[in-house]
Amino acid sequence: MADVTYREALRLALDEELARDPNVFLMGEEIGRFEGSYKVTAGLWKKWGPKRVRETPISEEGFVGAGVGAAMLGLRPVVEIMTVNFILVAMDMVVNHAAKVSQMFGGKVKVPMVIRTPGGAGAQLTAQHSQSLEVFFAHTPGLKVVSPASPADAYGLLKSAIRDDDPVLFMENLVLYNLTGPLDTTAGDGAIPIGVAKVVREGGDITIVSHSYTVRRCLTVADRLAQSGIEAEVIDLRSLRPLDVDTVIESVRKTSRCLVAEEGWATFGISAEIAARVHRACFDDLDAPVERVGSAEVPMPYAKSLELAAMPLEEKIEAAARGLLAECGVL
Amino acid sequence: MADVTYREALRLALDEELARDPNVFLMGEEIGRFEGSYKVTAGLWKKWGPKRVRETPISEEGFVGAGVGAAMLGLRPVVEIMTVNFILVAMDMVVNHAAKVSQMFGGKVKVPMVIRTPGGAGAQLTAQHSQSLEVFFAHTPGLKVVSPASPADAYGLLKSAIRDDDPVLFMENLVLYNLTGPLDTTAGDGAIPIGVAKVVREGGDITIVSHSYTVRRCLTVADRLAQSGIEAEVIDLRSLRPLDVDTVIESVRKTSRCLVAEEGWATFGISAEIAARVHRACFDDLDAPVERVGSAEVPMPYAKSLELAAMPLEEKIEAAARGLLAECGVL
Amino acid sequence: MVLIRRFEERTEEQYTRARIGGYCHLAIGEEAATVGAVDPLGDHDYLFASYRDHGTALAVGSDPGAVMAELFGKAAGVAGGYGGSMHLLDVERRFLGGWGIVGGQLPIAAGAALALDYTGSDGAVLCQFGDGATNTGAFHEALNLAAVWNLPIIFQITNNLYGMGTSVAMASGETELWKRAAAYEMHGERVDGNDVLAVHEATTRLLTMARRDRRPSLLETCTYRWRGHSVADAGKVYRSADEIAEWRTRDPIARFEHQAIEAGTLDVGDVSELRREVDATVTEAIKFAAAAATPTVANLYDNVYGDPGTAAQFARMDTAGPFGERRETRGWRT
Amino acid sequence: MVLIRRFEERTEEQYTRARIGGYCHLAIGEEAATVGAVDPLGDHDYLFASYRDHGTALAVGSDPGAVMAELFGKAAGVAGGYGGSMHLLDVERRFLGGWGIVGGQLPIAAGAALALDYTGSDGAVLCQFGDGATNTGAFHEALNLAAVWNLPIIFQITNNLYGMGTSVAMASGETELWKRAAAYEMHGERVDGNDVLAVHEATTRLLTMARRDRRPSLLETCTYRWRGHSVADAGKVYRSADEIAEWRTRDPIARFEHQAIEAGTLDVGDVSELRREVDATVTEAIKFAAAAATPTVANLYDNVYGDPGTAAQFARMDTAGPFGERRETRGWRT
Ligand SMILES: Cc1ncc(C[n+]2csc(CCOP(=O)(O)OP(=O)(O)O)c2C)c(N)n1
Ligand SMILES: Cc1ncc(C[n+]2csc(CCOP(=O)(O)OP(=O)(O)O)c2C)c(N)n1
Ligand SMILES: [Mg+2]
Ligand SMILES: [Mg+2]
Repeated sequence: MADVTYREALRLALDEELARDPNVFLMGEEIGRFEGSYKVTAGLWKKWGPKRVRETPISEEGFVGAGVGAAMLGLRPVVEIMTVNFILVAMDMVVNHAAKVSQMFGGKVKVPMVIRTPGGAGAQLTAQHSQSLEVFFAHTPGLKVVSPASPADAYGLLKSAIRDDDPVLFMENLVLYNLTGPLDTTAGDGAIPIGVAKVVREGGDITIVSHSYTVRRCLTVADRLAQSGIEAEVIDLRSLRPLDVDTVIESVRKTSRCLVAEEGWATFGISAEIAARVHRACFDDLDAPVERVGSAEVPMPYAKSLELAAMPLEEKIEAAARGLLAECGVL
Repeated sequence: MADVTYREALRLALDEELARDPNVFLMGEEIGRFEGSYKVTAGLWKKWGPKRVRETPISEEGFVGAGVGAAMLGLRPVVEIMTVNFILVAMDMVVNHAAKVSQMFGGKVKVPMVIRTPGGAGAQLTAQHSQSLEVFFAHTPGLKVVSPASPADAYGLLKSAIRDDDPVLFMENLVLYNLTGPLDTTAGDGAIPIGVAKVVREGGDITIVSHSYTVRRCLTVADRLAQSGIEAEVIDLRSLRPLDVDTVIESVRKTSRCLVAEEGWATFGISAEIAARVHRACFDDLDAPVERVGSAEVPMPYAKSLELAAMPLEEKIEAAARGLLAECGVL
Repeated sequence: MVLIRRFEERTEEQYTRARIGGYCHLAIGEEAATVGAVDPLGDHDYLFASYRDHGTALAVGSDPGAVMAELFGKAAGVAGGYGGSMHLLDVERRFLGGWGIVGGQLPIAAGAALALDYTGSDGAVLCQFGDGATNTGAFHEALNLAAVWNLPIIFQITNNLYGMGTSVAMASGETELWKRAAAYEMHGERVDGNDVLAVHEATTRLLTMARRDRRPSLLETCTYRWRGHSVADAGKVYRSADEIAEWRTRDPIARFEHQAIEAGTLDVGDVSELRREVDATVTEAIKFAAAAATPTVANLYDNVYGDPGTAAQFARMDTAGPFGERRETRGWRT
Repeated sequence: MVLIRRFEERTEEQYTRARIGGYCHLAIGEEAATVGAVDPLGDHDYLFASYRDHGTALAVGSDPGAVMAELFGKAAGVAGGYGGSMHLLDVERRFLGGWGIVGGQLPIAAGAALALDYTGSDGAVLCQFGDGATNTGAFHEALNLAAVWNLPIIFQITNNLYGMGTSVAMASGETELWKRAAAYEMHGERVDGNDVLAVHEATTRLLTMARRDRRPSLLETCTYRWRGHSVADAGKVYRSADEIAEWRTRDPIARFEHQAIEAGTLDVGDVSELRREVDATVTEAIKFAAAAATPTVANLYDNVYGDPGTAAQFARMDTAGPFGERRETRGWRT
């Protein structure tokens, strides 16, 4: 059970799926001789050659569409969009096409495609390069959306996504790539089912829900809360569509308090749906309203001071948790 | 105080703004000699000529971008996207560009642009032509989003949107165009401020919140509830970003019950944010959790029977309201 | 071609009788461009079209009854009543659909060609679209990808002079659309789209180029739509009565009949026999469609996803029911 | 050009010292293509660029101190520290920005040209972008719009042979990118982008064509970037050391010095004097940037909207504070 980086976990899953199924191939900008803009695909072009690891021009709409077409003929394209910001030029292919094919054609044809793409902020990449747009896809029937936060989940969910017969948005985060975690490749093939959240820390005082890199931040916050005698239960959603509401509800029924944190903008964001559902399902259980934390609702500014102020860092999440606990007379 | 259609109200506002400000011009597919795909711009090309009413090729990304550029130089383009479904090919221009310019360039330049576009279903237009994608824009800082439900609001909000110095998404609905309502053009110029919701029916038993065409459905539902002795307060949000939460909260504090209806998909939809905020602000006031109604979470099917079953028609909204009232022991 | 013409005429009539809903784009006048290009396709070739796809479906050999049933929104339709007029398909005949977003099918068709190349198939792809579609970014990206990847595909522009009410001259910097192939160092050519034999010849040749030489191409077939853009458009504001009349004299069907009778491959008797048969087929199709069952509401959530494991994946979202719809029983209050 | 070169070298150094963050794309080697095209712009002309925009800003005459301050993320920067390296601009000099989405600035620049046309201005637009951008849908749509609307604009491709690690040959069906103009019946031409005089001559001519004849054009300036794509890329995996060395021998600055000295418009003394001045200017700029104030966090929500009425519009959203942020006081419980 070695520790690997999130990046290595992804690469391993890609490599194994390329080996397992000849219909799997990768497609994207700079994923070949350049080894991937964030080096996720490093070595794979050399190993598998240009047919299995296809480098593309800067034509996201074109090659996401090509992914849909190839998938309709039974291949399993894994398309990399360099960062999620650029998926906006391919939005029509994702929302109007990939998501619609199966049903619009009466179930006669499928789109077994994965779109891998990292979002997130923190490296001063500014307004056009720092977004977290998961909610656009989580809102769209016909798509599935996953967002693993650990190397093991990245590995296992990527495998499931590739084997799934539907279009799966596989949302990564730039800051996750270098993070390490255990990966057990000895037990089974490690595939992790889509649609199941994970309790990554148990506790009885407050439920903290999040996904992707923000889970890590929440774990830090939980450690800090523990120093004040508060045990937080931290839930990693892992999938956003389908959304594992059950796991969240079960936890909130126990803790009576809920905080949802996300890196995107909270208004009309991921946390809105979670909050709405938790309130509904745990109406009689909640001690106080669900608390939400997201990025400041501004395009991401460049200056480091402003970027830090805009991001939902540990301090902000912790403050929100403490505020909520205080509200409930617990802290 | 004549009755006009929603379509006429829009046309009148466009005509008057074209007359008022030489920097205002219209741009879009088929808005000229074809008179608009839905005839909103009928007559304007003949009256104002091709410079003020500019017909475009099928290049949404191109001409939405051109709108941004023209606006940066001080013009006030009013861009028509034939239906909201096609805005997905221009998503990058809306979300990565229009929304970012002002802040990304340190406030040195503005984008006074309007994008008018109808959404909605009901005419068997199927998966790629029946969507309601307001939430994508309502989620995005840097954009403003309005969605009038009556001719007078269409008229007044379009004027405000055109005069606003920021990019405004002006969301219409195909079914609204033929609906009539009073329009008073004698008192002032009729501009209606962005960011203010409207109580379109007063009542003390339940608050029903919605926007665009769904408001009409909710009014019908309110009439039906009245026959059972229930007085519903119906709120037309009118703006989605900014969102007038205050008006909603004030009402729910009074009624203690809240139902949110929308034509889009509810999950991660408009109603999620409303529900989350109402629960938070009215935590001690609510008798039961906020109820939500949206379209079935499927791409819109063609067959009339399926389309009707998918849509959030009066029957569904009424059933949800009655269920909620029953839950509270009121019905 | 005769079948398409008749089918479309009766479709128009059925639409007026409100048995067909939604948008409905007829291909009357464009039969030769469709049939001439579809006919040469072989057993491994794939086909894509726009929303103006009734003719394409019939040309590829789909059952007229199942096509009409789709227009009627019936479960026996080619897409089970989910797709309607714009989204016909026939997977068995490798017709992968009518598509509704202008330009949208081009990258997808390129992807199909990529799959053929990937699997070592000797098939090719024919992708049909309109003149208006050549101004979309998707056109540019798809053609460029096909060029750099040497994909076996023919991009066929059915140039009917208008995209809705916008003429080619108003919409395209270069009005000889075939010339746009040069931007990708791709072969391009233009043929008379009302001459079914010319279209047939060109397509056959370009298919070989695609399959054998791995060279994509752009084929412009020049034709005209006799009707409006869709049945909702009279088609008369933006073009003159003279223009329409002039094009009607170039009727592709009359022309082919003339050619065939001249060549002795058909006689006048055959022609009227054919028309009778076609009439009967279309009447039969309408009868079939009218009698067929409507999809039941219980199937509303079908086919949104194709993976058999989907229901299990969504099981834990069920406080709000599968796919976010409310459960009948309100389980949240317990 | 000398200023750009020196500025970029020092920028690289400051980046390594972590005084600059984010992406940072240097224009070393491409100075002639930038300066030769920007220099002919007049008082009514507008300019757009990609994220590789430091050279463009300096070429248009922006204050090096304010540019460096932007890279340092300071309030005195040209975009107040909000934009950073990729989003420089100078409204007074009609430089409307560096843009970060490949191809994104093209339709926007076309819109600026439309505005010039609309207002009867005699100005034109110069829009710079890379070879990689020519494969985006935005390129196609922008050029076509410019063509059908006869807009006064020059689309300048700074062809440096690569988009990140992807060569033009891998990415573009037609590798002579200027030829893509033909798809819009637009004038296209290619010049040696390392010859500042040739670029200057061509741009001057095309500006006249734009302003007087209302004809847009596509100008390909062929050059090379000496550094990697950004400071994070060594730039050596996808191209050979020989290739880089070869292009270094074609240094645009050395070439111009040579030309000018030959022509007698400069002497060697002038050149070293200029270098000294430039060194001082850049050092001064760095000093200014280093000393300048950081934007205060209180300004985080500034400039998201430009309309003066915005705060009032958002007032009723305030249970969660302006723009959705939480208020310090939790007003919701009363
Ligand atoms: C991206 C997009 N924009 C606009 C539309 C609306 N629309 C449908 S058909 C059409 C005209 C298309 O013209 P053309 O490509 O020439 O095909 P034709 O209808 O003539 O067969 C338009 C603008 C659309 N479906 N998709
Ligand atoms: C739509 C989009 N896709 C991908 C990227 C990532 N990206 C940034 S620069 C670049 C290469 C651009 O190459 P080119 O246009 O030749 O400009 P150069 O960097 O050579 O100046 C890529 C792929 C992006 N910014 N936008
Ligand atoms: Mg056409
Ligand atoms: Mg380049």
